[in-house]
Amino acid sequence: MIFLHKLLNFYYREYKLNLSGFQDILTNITFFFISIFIFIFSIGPEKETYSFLGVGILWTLLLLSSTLSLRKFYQDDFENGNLTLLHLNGFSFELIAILKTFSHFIFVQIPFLLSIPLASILLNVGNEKLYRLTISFLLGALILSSLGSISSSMNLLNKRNYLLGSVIVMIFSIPIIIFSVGIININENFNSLVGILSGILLITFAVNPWASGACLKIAIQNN
Amino acid sequence: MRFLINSKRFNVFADIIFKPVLVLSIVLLIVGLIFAFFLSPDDYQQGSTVRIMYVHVPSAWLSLMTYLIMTVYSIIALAFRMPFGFIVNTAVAPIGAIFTLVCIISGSLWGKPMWGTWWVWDARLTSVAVLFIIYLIIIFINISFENVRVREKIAAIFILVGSINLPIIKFSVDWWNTLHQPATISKLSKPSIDPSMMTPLIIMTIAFIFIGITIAILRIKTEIITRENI
Amino acid sequence: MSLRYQRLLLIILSLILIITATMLILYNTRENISYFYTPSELNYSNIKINKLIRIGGFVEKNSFNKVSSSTFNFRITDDLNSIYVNYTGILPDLFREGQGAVIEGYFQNEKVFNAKTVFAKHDENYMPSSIKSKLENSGYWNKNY
Amino acid sequence: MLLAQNLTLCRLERIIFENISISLSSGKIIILKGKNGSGKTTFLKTILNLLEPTSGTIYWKGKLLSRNLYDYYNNLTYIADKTSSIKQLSVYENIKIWKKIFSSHMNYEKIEEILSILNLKVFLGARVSTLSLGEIKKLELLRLMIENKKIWILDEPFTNLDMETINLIGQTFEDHCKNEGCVIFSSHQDPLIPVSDEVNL
Repeated sequence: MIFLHKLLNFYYREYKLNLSGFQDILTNITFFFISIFIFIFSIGPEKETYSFLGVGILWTLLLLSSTLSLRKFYQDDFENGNLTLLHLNGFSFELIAILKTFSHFIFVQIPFLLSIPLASILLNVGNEKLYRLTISFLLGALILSSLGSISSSMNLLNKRNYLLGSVIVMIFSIPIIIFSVGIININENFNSLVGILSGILLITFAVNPWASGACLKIAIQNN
Repeated sequence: MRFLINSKRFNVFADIIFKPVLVLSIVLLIVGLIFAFFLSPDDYQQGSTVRIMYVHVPSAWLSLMTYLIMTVYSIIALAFRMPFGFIVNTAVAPIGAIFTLVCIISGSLWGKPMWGTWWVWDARLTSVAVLFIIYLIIIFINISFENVRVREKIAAIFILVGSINLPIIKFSVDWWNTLHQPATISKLSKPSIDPSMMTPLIIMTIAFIFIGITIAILRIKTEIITRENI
Repeated sequence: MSLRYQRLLLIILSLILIITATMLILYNTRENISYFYTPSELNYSNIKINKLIRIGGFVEKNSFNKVSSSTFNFRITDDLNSIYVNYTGILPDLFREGQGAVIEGYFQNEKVFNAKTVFAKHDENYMPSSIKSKLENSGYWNKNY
Repeated sequence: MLLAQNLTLCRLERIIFENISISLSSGKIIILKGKNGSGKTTFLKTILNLLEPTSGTIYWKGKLLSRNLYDYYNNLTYIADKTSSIKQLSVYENIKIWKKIFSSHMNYEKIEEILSILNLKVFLGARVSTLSLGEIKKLELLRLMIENKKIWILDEPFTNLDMETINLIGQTFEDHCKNEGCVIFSSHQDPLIPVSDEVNL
């Protein structure tokens, strides 16, 4: 019970942190929308093109803008020593990774999820596709959060080449893109593609705490 | 077999075998190329173009093998704290990247006349492209961290995470419909290649392995020396 | 909950997750990442007109017609069903009757497929052309050599 | 309670510290002395089990530290040389967060009392980023009271602090020791507070 209480209090802290940094998330969403405008202006306002391309564009931009928020993932807490503090408070590094992943999902990805309907109106994505897009993004966002956790924990001590984190996320997100966009565009069999996506999700969930936990440990040891 | 996990013993062993390996790799490469270009017959379908296979297939195998070696060494290095594993990983990653690149380039040279296209995004080709980028990222990790002890561990963890790609590459042609043909040589069945074409393929593969070992020995030795001087 | 207990729990959880995930993926990927559809698969699902798809199969024996120097039509088959294909352009070297091919294009209507690109698909068998002619002469030639 | 024997730590073939033994039992205050870069922080991290010593063993309550880590962590407060307060939040919010994540039962009257002793009460609603370095450090030291654990491990607690506060903290250390607590802290200069043991690095 005490432990459960501890977990809840961890999320209280995350909530306070993200609330104070909410302008970052808003900037992120603004970036997302501005990129949509740029797409529309550069390709031309033809509606038919977007009903064909829209889902792909949406996914690419979601991926790109969510990699922008990766720097927030562990870096702040690492630099002011809060990760060490949490560990000394009885959280294993693996547990910290899991908690942080869900916190990133709740406080960064969910706002994105809420902005999808508006974005899909702008890009003329139909209602039926919107439903599928939302489900696939819900799963995909969880995967992206896990990947983000892995890559940003790898990058904690990387002072020179921060873009590497985004590259790592993007290379591993290729299967998600294949399946998520596949869900909407190519295949009729929605259920089995959701099955594959959730399979990938479970694998990243299983890998994430170990990989991120090890990286966090290395970072804290060598800081 | 201690030389496989201990840098001092490796140095001793490498000094002994380096020259024979070098000579052997050059000889095998020459013999293999002679076989591939002059002695092996034309394919019944592909004619002379099939000779690209003698470069393409060995480099593809070696790109996978290199990654497999790196995975094994990452596990050894992380679990049993053997720094030699990190040295091997750092040294071998560019070799794997080069083999993958050779595989991709020779593959597209083969694909253009046979399939009618340089490149398609089917499961096999995509996963090999991903493998190449993974190799690049490993190299990037190895050059962009300041602390050696950090970057080698991070690279090892990344290698382990990236090893998910290996079975995908291997089995993509069996699991899914691809433009790429299924594996010619597999353990379970008799190889569907004629002995006269199998011989140069095997010679070329062994030659590639020896070339890889030669470069690896050189790179590992330099890596050991660099680390001693930090 | 002690640190060791946390880890133990996590190990068990990860194993369960990985097993479930492999089952989910293996169960679902059987037909989903296909680069192409076979003619039979297309007959079962409804054919979408004016949608870019790829069809893979063999070029049916005695179906190849050369309409002009760069316009061809042929049928693509998987021994059960076949589809009529129109193509304008250059054919790859390996393209011939009985040979595997993947074509990319649109359905003009339910029966006619307009190919935009034709890829030849070769199989995993390699053998010298001299041996092949010998085998054919002696009647031992079959595809599954 | 905490017993470290012959701790040695090497990094990149360089010896950071060698053969250091400490024994920390209730009522003791240990000061780690050493110049800049002599490995004080590294030593504290080793004691916290964040780093593994190259040789030597640490025991907690008679058991190996790594076997008894959770209990150990439940009994210690670590104040790093960095400040862990969140800059963009107010002092009050920071205190609230600490109270929550450390499951502290300390009531707010008591906290306000301590804050007024530390001259921090006026800043309760202010953002941490507007505070001076010394004030941030004092706020950080407030965590000692909030966490209310037995062992206090402090890394350079007296930087940026005035004499008055240092004496106040020395007083707090003594009070803590009377309540069967113990303190280990590092300092590069002599803080002029009573200590029971001295370790030179």
